[in-house]
Amino acid sequence: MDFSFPPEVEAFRTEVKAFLADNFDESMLDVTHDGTMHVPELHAALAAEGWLAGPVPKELGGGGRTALESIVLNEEMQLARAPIDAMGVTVITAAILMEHGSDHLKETVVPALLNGEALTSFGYTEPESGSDVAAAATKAVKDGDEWAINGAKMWTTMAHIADYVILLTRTDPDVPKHKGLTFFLVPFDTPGIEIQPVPTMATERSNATFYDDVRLSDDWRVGEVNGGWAVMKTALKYERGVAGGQFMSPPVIDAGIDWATNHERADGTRPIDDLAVRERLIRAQIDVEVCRGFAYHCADLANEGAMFGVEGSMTKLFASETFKRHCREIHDMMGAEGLLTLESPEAHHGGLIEEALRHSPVTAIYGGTSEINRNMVAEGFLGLPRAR
Amino acid sequence: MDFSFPPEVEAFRTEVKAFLADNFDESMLDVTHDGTMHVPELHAALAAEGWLAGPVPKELGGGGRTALESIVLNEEMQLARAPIDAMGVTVITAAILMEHGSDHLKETVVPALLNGEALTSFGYTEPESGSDVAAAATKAVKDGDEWAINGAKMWTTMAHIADYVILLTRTDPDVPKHKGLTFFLVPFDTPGIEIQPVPTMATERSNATFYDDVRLSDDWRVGEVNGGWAVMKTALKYERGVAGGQFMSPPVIDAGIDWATNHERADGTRPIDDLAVRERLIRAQIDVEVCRGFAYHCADLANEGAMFGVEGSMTKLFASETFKRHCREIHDMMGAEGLLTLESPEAHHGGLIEEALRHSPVTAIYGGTSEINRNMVAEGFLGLPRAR
Amino acid sequence: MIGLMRTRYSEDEVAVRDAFFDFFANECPTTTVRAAAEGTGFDPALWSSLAAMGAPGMALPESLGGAGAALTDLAVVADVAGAHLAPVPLIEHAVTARALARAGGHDDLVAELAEGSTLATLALRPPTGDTARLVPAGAVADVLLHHCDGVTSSSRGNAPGIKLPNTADLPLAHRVISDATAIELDTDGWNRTVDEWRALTAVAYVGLAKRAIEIGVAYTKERIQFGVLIGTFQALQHGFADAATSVEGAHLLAQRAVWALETEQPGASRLAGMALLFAAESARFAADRSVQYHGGYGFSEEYDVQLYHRHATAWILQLGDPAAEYARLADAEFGPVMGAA
Amino acid sequence: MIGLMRTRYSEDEVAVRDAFFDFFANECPTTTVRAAAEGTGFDPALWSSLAAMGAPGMALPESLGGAGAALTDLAVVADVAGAHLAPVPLIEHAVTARALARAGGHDDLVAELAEGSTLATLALRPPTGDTARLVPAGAVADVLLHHCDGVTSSSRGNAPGIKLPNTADLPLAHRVISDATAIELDTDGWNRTVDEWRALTAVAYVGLAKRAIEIGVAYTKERIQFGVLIGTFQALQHGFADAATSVEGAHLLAQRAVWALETEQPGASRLAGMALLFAAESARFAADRSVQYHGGYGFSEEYDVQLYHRHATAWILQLGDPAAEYARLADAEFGPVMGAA
Repeated sequence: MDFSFPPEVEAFRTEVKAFLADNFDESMLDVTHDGTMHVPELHAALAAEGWLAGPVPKELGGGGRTALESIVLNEEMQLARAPIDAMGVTVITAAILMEHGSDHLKETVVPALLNGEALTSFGYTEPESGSDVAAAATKAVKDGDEWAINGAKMWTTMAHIADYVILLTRTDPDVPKHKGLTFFLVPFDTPGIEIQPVPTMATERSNATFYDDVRLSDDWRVGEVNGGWAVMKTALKYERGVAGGQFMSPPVIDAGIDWATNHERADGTRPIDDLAVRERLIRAQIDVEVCRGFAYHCADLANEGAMFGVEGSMTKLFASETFKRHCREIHDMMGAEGLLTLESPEAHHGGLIEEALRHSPVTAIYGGTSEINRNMVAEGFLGLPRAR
Repeated sequence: MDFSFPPEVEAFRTEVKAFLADNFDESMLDVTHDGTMHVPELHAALAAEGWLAGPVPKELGGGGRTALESIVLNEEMQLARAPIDAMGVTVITAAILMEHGSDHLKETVVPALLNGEALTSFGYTEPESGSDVAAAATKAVKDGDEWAINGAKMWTTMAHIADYVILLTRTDPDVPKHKGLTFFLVPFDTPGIEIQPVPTMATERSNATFYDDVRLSDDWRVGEVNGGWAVMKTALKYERGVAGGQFMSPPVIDAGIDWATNHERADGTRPIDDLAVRERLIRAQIDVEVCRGFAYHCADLANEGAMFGVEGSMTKLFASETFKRHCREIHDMMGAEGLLTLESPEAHHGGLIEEALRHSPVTAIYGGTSEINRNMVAEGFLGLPRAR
Repeated sequence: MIGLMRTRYSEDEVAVRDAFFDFFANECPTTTVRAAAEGTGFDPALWSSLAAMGAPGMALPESLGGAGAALTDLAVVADVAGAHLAPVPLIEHAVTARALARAGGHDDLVAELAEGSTLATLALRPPTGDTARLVPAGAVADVLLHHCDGVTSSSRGNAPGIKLPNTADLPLAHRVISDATAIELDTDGWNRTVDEWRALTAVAYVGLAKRAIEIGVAYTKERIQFGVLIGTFQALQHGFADAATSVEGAHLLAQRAVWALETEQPGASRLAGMALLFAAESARFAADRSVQYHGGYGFSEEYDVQLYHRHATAWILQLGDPAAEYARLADAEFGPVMGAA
Repeated sequence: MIGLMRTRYSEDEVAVRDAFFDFFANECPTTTVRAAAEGTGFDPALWSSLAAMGAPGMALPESLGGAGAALTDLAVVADVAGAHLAPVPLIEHAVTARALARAGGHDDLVAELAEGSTLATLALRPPTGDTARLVPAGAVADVLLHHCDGVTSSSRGNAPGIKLPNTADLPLAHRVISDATAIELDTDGWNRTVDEWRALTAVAYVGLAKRAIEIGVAYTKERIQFGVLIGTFQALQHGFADAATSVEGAHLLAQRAVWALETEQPGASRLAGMALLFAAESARFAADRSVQYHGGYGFSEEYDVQLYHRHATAWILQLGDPAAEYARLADAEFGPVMGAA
C-alpha cells in the first residue's frame, strides 16, 4: 500500500490548482443560473491546457495523461466547485470515439472535442428505458448508403448547446436486446432533430431530443453494427469511475462549516458549538475521505489498465448516497435561512447549499441508479446469484 | 380521534401497576440468568389474578378482558421489565385452542394454561423452514386411531420447562404446501420426544425438539386436518400485534439516561450534556411514542373485532428495528463500562443494557423477520404486486 | 369527554375529511400549486373558497364567529390540505386566530379572521431588531403575531412583505414590525400557539407523505423496465414499506398530539414537538423514496412528486433547525446542559 | 519512498498476507476463538506460534530485535488476525512495544517484547486513582503502559487482572498501578501510540467485516426458503451490497491511515481517528446484516456469525464512547466548543 502520488502527479496537482486560481472563481457560476451547467471560458481554458484531451492516449492524439492525473484534475475541479459535466462528456465521448469510431470521426470530431471547439452530449436514455438502457427503442435502419434514425431520447443534457449527441439505437429488433444495439455520433445540425427543454426540480435544465427520419452516412457509426453494448459498457464504466462525482460534498460541507461558525440560532448559540452538529460534520468529512479512497483506488486500477466496473459502482453509490445525506443535514442546520434560493441576494454563499439540496436526489439516479449499482455489487463483487 | 382510555381501562392500569409493585421487582430476573426467560412466581401471580385468561372471551371460559386491557397489561409489564414471553405463549395458545381445539383440549388443557399450572411452547419453525413456515416437514400420519408424528422443530423456546408444544405438522405432502398442514397440541411427556438446548448469543436459551414416532390420539388435533394454515394465520397475527414487543425500549432508555446523568467520561463531561447524546435519546423517546401509537391502534382494531395483519407487521417492524438502534446507541454511550455483562457485579443496572444489545438482533428475526414484515406491508398495505 | 381509544377518524371526522378531500381534489390540483408558486405562493381564490367552506373559523369559538369545532377537527382539514400541498396558510392563520381568541379583547379582529376576510400569521422565531425574518405567510398576511422577551404582540396594517425565492415557493417574507400592540398572551400561551402549529403541521406532513407514497406506488405499478413492473422489485417494495410504516407511525403520533393539545393532557407540548420532528422526517423519507423510484422523471419539473419533495424539505425549516428542536425537547426532558454558557 | 499510489497490497504484502492467512486458518479456527472465550480470552499457544512467525516484533527496529518492517506490513497481519478474531492482543502489544522503542532506554524489555516472551499492553483511557479500568489484554499482559496528566508510565510485575465478563469475551481487566516509572514519551508520543492502535484496529475491523460478509453470503447461497436460494432476494442482495461498499471504503481509509502514520503525513492522526470510527460502523453494519440474513441461526451460539457481531460491538468500546471520539475529532477540526465549561 502506498497512497502517495508520484512526484510528477503532485506537480500536476500544483499546476491544476494554479490554473483554477487563474481561470475560475465561483462568480463564473452565475452563467449557470439559467440551468445550463456549463462555463464556456473555463471549458476553453481547459482545452487550451490540453487537459480535455488528457486521459486520451498520446498515440491516439490525446494528452497521454495517466489516470492518476485525471483523478487529480477531477478532484481539484470539484473541490473548487468548477463544473465537470462538459469535461466529463467530452473525455468519455472522445475515448469512445478513439476506441470504437471510424477514422473519419477520429480525424474530424475528436480534435474538435479535445480542443474545446465542439461540445457533445449523451443520448442513451429514452422515455421508456432508463435503468434498462439496453431496451433502447430508437431505430436506426440502413437505407442504401445511409442510416435513417427515428425515435426519442430523454435526459440529453446540454443538447441545446452541444454540436453532437452520441446516440444509442436499435438496429436489430429481432435478437436479444443487448445484441441489437448500435451507436452513432449524430451532429445536431442534421435535419429532423428537435430539442425540447426539460426543466428539473433543481436549477439545471435537461432536454428531450426527438429524431424524425434523421439521415446519416455510415461514417457516423461508432463500433460494430449490433455491437453497441460493448461501447455502452466502456461508457458506463467511465461514467461511474473516473468521470467524477466523488467530490461533490466538500464545497457543501465547507459552506456549512462557514455558516455554523458565523451564525447564531434564535437562542444565541452557534450551530458549530452543538455537538450533534459537530458529529454530523465530522461524519461528513469521514465520508469525503472514504470517497477519496474510492477515487484513488479506481484511478490506481485504471492506471494499470484494469477495468473497475464494480469499484466504479461502489464509488458512485457511496458518493451519491452520502452526498444526499450531507446536503440534507447541512441544509437543515441553516434553518429558515437555508430555504433561500440562489435567486435571493440574501442567500448564504450564493445559495450553494440550497441548490445542492435540490440537486442531490438526481445524483443517486443519473449514470446508474443506486439500485442498479447495488445489483452490480451484489452480483459482480459478492457473487450472489442473479436477483429474482 | 380519541386517544384516552375508557375509565375502566384506566382503572385496570392502576390495578396492574399496583400488582407489579407488589409482585415483581428486577431482582426476580436473576432466575433468568440461566437463559430461561421465565419467572414462575410472577406467572403464578398473573394466573391468580385471572390475567393470563384475560383476553380469552368470557363465554369461552376466559377473563373477557378487552383488547384495550390486554395492551395495558402488556405495556405496564414491559415498562416494568417483567418478562411477557410465558404470558404471550399462554394467551396465544389458549386463544388458538378455544377457537380451533377439541372439547377435550378446551376442557382439560385450557384451564390448566390459564390458571398457570401448565406451560406451553411454540413448535412452528423447523431446521429447514423459518420464514417459509408453511414448508414445515414434520410428518403426522394417521395410523388407525392414532397419529404418528416424526420430525424436528427449532426454536422451541421454553420447551424444557413446558408441558406442551403446539406443533405444526404436514399431513398431506401431495398438495400445495399451505394446504397440507395440521396442528396438534403435544404433551411433552409423550414417549419419543427429545429436547436439546440451543444456546444463543444472548443470555436466553432456546431448544431444538425432536419427534420420533410420537403417538397421539385425535383429541390432540387442533383445527381441521389439513386446515393448519388457518390456525397459523391467527397465531401469527396475535404474535405480531397485541402479543407484545412494542415496549422493549423504555427500560433500556431509562437505564441509559440514568447512566448518562450519573457518570463522567474520561474528559470529565457527562454524556447527558452532549447534545449528540441528547438528540439520540430524544429520538429514542419519540420512537417509543410511535410504538405506543401502533400498540393502541392495534388494540383499537382488535377491540372492534377487526383483524390487524398489516398493522401488526408495521408494529413489529418498527418496534424491533428501532429497539436494535436504541440498544446500539445507548450501549455505545457507556463506552468500555458497557461491555460488562450481567455476570459482572460491576455491570451498570445489572447488565441490562449489554444484555439488551445482545438480545436485540433476534427481535428483528423471531415472530416474522423484518424482511417478511416489509413484504407484508408492501403487498397488504400498499397493494404492490407480489415481489419477483 | 368519555375515553374511547379510537385511533381512527370517527364517522363525523370521516365526513369532514371526505368533504374537504373532494374540495381540494377539485379546487387544488397540482396545477393550482404550480400556479401559486409562480406568484406569491398563495392562491386567494382557493382561500376564498376554503373560507366559504368555513375552514378558517372552524376551530374558533362560536361566540366569536367560529364554528366551535375541536382542534382535532381542524387537523382533519390540515391532513387533506397537506396531501394537496394547498397554497393557503390555513395552519398559520388558524393558530394565530385561536391565540387572539384566547388572549381576549380582539373580538372584531377574530370575527374577521373566522370569516377569512383578513389573513393572519405568526413569526415562529423571535424578531431581530424590528424585523421578523422569513415569516411563514409573511408575503400575504394582514395580521402578524410575534413573541419576544416574554411579550406577545400583534401588528396589523403593515404591508405584506415581498416573497423571498425559496425551496418550496412558500409565501415567506421578512416583516418589518411597527405599531405592534402587546396582547394578553404570556409565554405559555405563546408556546401553546406554536405547539398547535407544530402538531397541525405534523398532521399536514402526514397528508403530504401518504400522497407522496401513493404517487410513487402508482408509478411503479405502471413503469416497466427489464420487462417487468418495477413495483415487483423487492428493493423498491421494502423502501416503500419502510416509508409507509414510518408515515403510519407519524400519523398516529401527530393525531395523538393534536388530541392531547385539544384535551389539555399533560405532556401535550412534548408530543407536539415530537410529532413535528418525526412527521417531517417520515415525510422527507417518503418523498425521497418516491422521487428515487421515479428515476429521472422524479427529478423533472413536469412530474408532481418533486413538489412533494420540496415541500417536505421546507415546512419544518420555517421553525428553524431541527437539531435545535431536539435540543429544546431535551432541555425539557433532561434539564439544561450543565457547563453551557 | 517513491510515490506510487498503490491502493492494493503489493506483491510482498500479498505474500505476508497469504502466509498469515494460512497460519490463522490453520491455527485459529473459530473453535480456538470459542475455547479462548471460556478462559481468559487469550490463547497462549496461538501467541507462541504467532511469535515464532515473528509477528510481535515485526514492526520493531532491527537493532532492538525486531524485523524492522513498516507499520503497513503489521497492518497486513492485523487484517487477517481480525478476520479470524484471533484471541491474541497483537495490536496492543505491538503499539506498546513500538512506544517503548521510540521512548528509548528500554532495550532489554523491547527485545523481550519483540520475541513475544513478555506481553505488553496499554491503558487506552487514563487511570482513575491507582486503577486503570477495563484495560485491553489487562487480564494477560505483563507490562502496562499508561498515560496521565501528560506523563506516560510503564509498569511491570503487577499480576494480570482477572478477566471481567464481557460482550466479546476479551481479556479485559482492571489493573492496579504500582511501581510505575515514567518513560520518555510525551503527550504527542502517547497520542501517536493510540493513533497506531486506532488505525490497526480499523484494519482488523475490516478483516472482521469482510469475513462476516463472506459467511453471510455463503449462507444465503445455501439456504432455501420459499423454494429458492434466499441469496436471490433483492432485499438481501442490497443489504449485503451496502455493507460491502461500506467495508471496501473502510478498507481503503484504514490502510491509508496506517500508511499516513508510517510515512508521517500531515493529517495522519485525523485519518486514524476517522478510520476507526468508520471501520467500526461498517463492521457492525456488516455483522448485523449477516446475522439478520441468517435468520434464527444467526442468533444461535452454534453459528460463527454471532462471534463476529459481538467482536464488532466490542473492539472500539475499549477506547470509549464513539461520540466522544467524534467530539475529539471535532475539537481538532473546529476548535473547542465555545461556551463549554
